[in-house]
Parts: sequence; structure tokens; C-alpha cells
Amino acid sequence: MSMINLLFFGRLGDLAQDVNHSITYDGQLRTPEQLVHQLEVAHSKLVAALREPQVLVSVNKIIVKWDHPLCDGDEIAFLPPVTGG
Amino acid sequence: MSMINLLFFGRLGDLAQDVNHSITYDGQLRTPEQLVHQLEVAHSKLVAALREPQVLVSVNKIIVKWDHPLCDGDEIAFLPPVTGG
Amino acid sequence: MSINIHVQHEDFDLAAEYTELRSQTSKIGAVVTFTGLVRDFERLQDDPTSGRNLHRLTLQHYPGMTERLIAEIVDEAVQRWPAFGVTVIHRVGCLRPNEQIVFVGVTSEHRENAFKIAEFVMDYLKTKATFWKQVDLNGQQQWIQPKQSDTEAAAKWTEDSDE
Amino acid sequence: MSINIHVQHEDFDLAAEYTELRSQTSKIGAVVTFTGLVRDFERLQDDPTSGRNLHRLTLQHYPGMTERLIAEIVDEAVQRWPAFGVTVIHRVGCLRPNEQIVFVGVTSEHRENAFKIAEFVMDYLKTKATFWKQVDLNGQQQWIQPKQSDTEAAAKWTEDSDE
Repeated sequence: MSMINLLFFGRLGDLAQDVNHSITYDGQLRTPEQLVHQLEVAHSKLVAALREPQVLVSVNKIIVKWDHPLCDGDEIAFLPPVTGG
Repeated sequence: MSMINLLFFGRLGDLAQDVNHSITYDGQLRTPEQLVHQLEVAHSKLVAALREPQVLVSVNKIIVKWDHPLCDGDEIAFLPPVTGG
Repeated sequence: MSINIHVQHEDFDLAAEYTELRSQTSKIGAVVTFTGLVRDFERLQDDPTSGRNLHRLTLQHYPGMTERLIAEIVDEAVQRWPAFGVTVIHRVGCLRPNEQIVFVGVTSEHRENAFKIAEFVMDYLKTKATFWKQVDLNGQQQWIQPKQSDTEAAAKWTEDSDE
Repeated sequence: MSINIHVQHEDFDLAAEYTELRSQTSKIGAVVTFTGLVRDFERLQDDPTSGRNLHRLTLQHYPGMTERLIAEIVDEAVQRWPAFGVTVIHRVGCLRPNEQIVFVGVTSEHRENAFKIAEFVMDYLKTKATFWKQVDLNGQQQWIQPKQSDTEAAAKWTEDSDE
């Protein structure tokens, strides 16, 4: 069975506590946008936060667009605005 | 006998090595400009350097104009452009 | 050119970093260090005129991505302004008031370049590197929102590339 | 507000100054330090593209006047940008390559003010305080002339008071 790993940071991590961070890659799932749509049914509060315009998505630690193609084994991270220093 | 003390810094100090740095205050000597004029006869090379436009004069550690009145006991310093740090 | 980047839980020693930085070449004329400390007071995000005492701070980051982003920030800085060495240390995990949180050290021939690099790296660390700060204000957890002033500070380097 | 100014022959200890500065209040969020070192290479004044090895450096100053001028520089800086503490140490006398020559340390709530004050004080130390530098380039003594770049650096603070 193929898998995709999800990482949620900052405020998003709180909202995603009950989400399974390792999800099945079933061939239907082809972009981060489709992934968010799949989460949307069960996790409306998280999804609302993920859809905020300042949230970025990375695939394998590179920031990508929301229609970036996903592959088996990808690590997908959702990044709210950063606050280091 | 009244005296005025002279201080020369930086490059000016090298040129003023043979100048008496404690000079008699004789009443004729009323401003730094007059002081330089008095030095001019014996010390032409020093005086040429003192007259360079970037050289400043201080009286009692305060930068003054060249026509600033002098008093008995004054400490007069000649300051070439500074180069600290 | 010596570049050192560390993201770590452990505290750091300013004196050791300084000694290391200045030993790299005898052509160094300027050493600038920036150290960020945890303040004991956090202004409220919804009301910047008031604030509350900070109990502790938790810094989360994205391992692997953070180090790469900081390396890119530093590379851009030393391409803009010549330098001999740059060290960046950013702590993560749980930090208490008065603890050290971030260090940037820069050596160069002249002070202007060292100051520019330190400021540039700090401005970008605040707005580009993948760190997230959560504060504990007397028991209430709150994720810090980005500051408008930090976004503006980072933007100034793109508007005016020579500044 | 704690201001400390020293003109001295003795070397200084960055770590001790840093510890002193950051202990003053728990509201400090930023500590910026600048340390100037004696380079082993001095560009020739009449030909800036070439240079010679520096053997040693002698710093002369005007006791009493220097301390007062530095105090004025620091006062002006902390009126422009809020700070908790400023320490300035300037060495005088005979210094060799790689030795520390000047230290400026600033603490403030936010990094922007600490950086501004450190840069401002250094720019003014270079152009206003009564220090004179003499270099020994393999046996030949030469008084250093002011650098155009230093004069311009100091001028920028009067042209654009908000910068």
C-alpha cells in the first residue's frame, strides 16, 4: 500500500491533532489541493485554516503551488506564517 | 608670570616637537589666530599645517572659532581630522 | 569564507562563537554580533498598547527545511556584501524569559558590510525561515502572529537593493 | 538607562561586557555588539588598490575631551532610538594586528533600535571623537588620514534623520 506523509506546523498542528498524518495514496489523490478537499469533509475547522491565503504548502521541503503533482512517498507540510528570531 | 598651555595632536604633534608648549601670556596674545601668527616666524612648516582648513582648535576642550578670546591658564589644542575606531 | 548554521535545543556561548569567528583570518576589521533574548513581556496581538507577562516560549521548526532556508538567506547576504565568516544559531524548544534565542555573528574587513549582513539575516530569519513561536502567557497558550514591522523590515531589502 | 564609556590602554572582554549589558533588565529583546580589530594590512592612502603589511598601530587621543564627545554621541543616539544600555570602549596606545581596538554594545527591546545605535555610534566615533591613528608599515610611520567613506557614513545620519 502506498502512503503520503503530512506535516502540520504552528497553529495548524493544534487543529490537526486528530488527523491521521500518514494517508493512503490511492491514485485519486494527485495534488495538495485535492488532499485538502479530501480532508474537508471530516475536518472543517482545520480546512478553513489551511485555506487561509497566507498558509503555504511544501512538498519534500520545497514550497510549491497548490496544483503541484504529488507522488508516492511525498512529505507534504502546511506552513502558517513563520515567526522565528 | 601668566602662561597658556598648548597641545598638538596627531601629525601636528610631530611638527611641533621643538615648540615650547607652555607660552607666556603677554596681553598681546588675545586669540588662537594671533597665537598661530606668533608661531609663524619660527615654525613655518608647523604653521602651514595649522592653517590647513580641516584643522580645528579647542580652548579648554571645547571646539572654538579662531577668533575666540583667550584667557590666562587656557589649554589650547590643535586637532587635525580624527581617525578613531 | 566560513558559514556555520545551527538549529539546536542547547544554549550557545557568545564568547566561544566570537573567538571562533575572529580567528578565521587576520584581515578581519569588524565583528558584529546580534543576540536575541526572550523578553518577559509579550504585547497582545489584538491590543499592542497592553501586554502580559510571558511565562515561557516554545519554538517549533521544520527540520531540514529550516537549515536549508537559513543557508539560502546567508548565501544571498554574502553575495551582496563581502564577508569572511557568518555564524547563525537558532534555538528551538522550550525557552524561558532572559534566555538566548538566536545568534548572528559576522566578520568582514569593514564595519558597513558586517552590519548589513547581520541586519539582513535577522530580518529574513524573522520572515522566511520555518520557525513558529508559541507563547505561554500565564497558562494561556497562543501562537504568535507575524509582526507587520518584521514584514516591512524584510521588504526594505528588496525595494532598495543597495541600502 | 545605563551608559558606560571607557577610553583605556587595557584590552576588554566581550563576554564580560555582554553579560553586564544583558543583566540590566529582563525587558531586553536584542543585544548588538560591534568589535573593531586591527587588520594586518593597511591600504595606502595615495593608492587604495595596493597596500602594505601593518606592523603596529598607535592610537593617540585627547583625554577629557574624548570621553565628553563620546558621551554626547551616545546621548544623541539614545534620544533617537530607545535603548536600555550602551557601552563604548575605545583603546589607545600601541596595538598589534588582530588586537581588539573598539567595542560598542547596545541593548534594546527590539533589534532595529539596537542596530541603529551601534552603527550611529561607530560612524560618529570614526569622524567626531578625538582619536588619531598612526600606523607603522614595516618601519615607516604614517598618520592615517580620514577616509571619505567614514565621512559619508557619518553624514547619512544628518541627511535622513529617520534612516
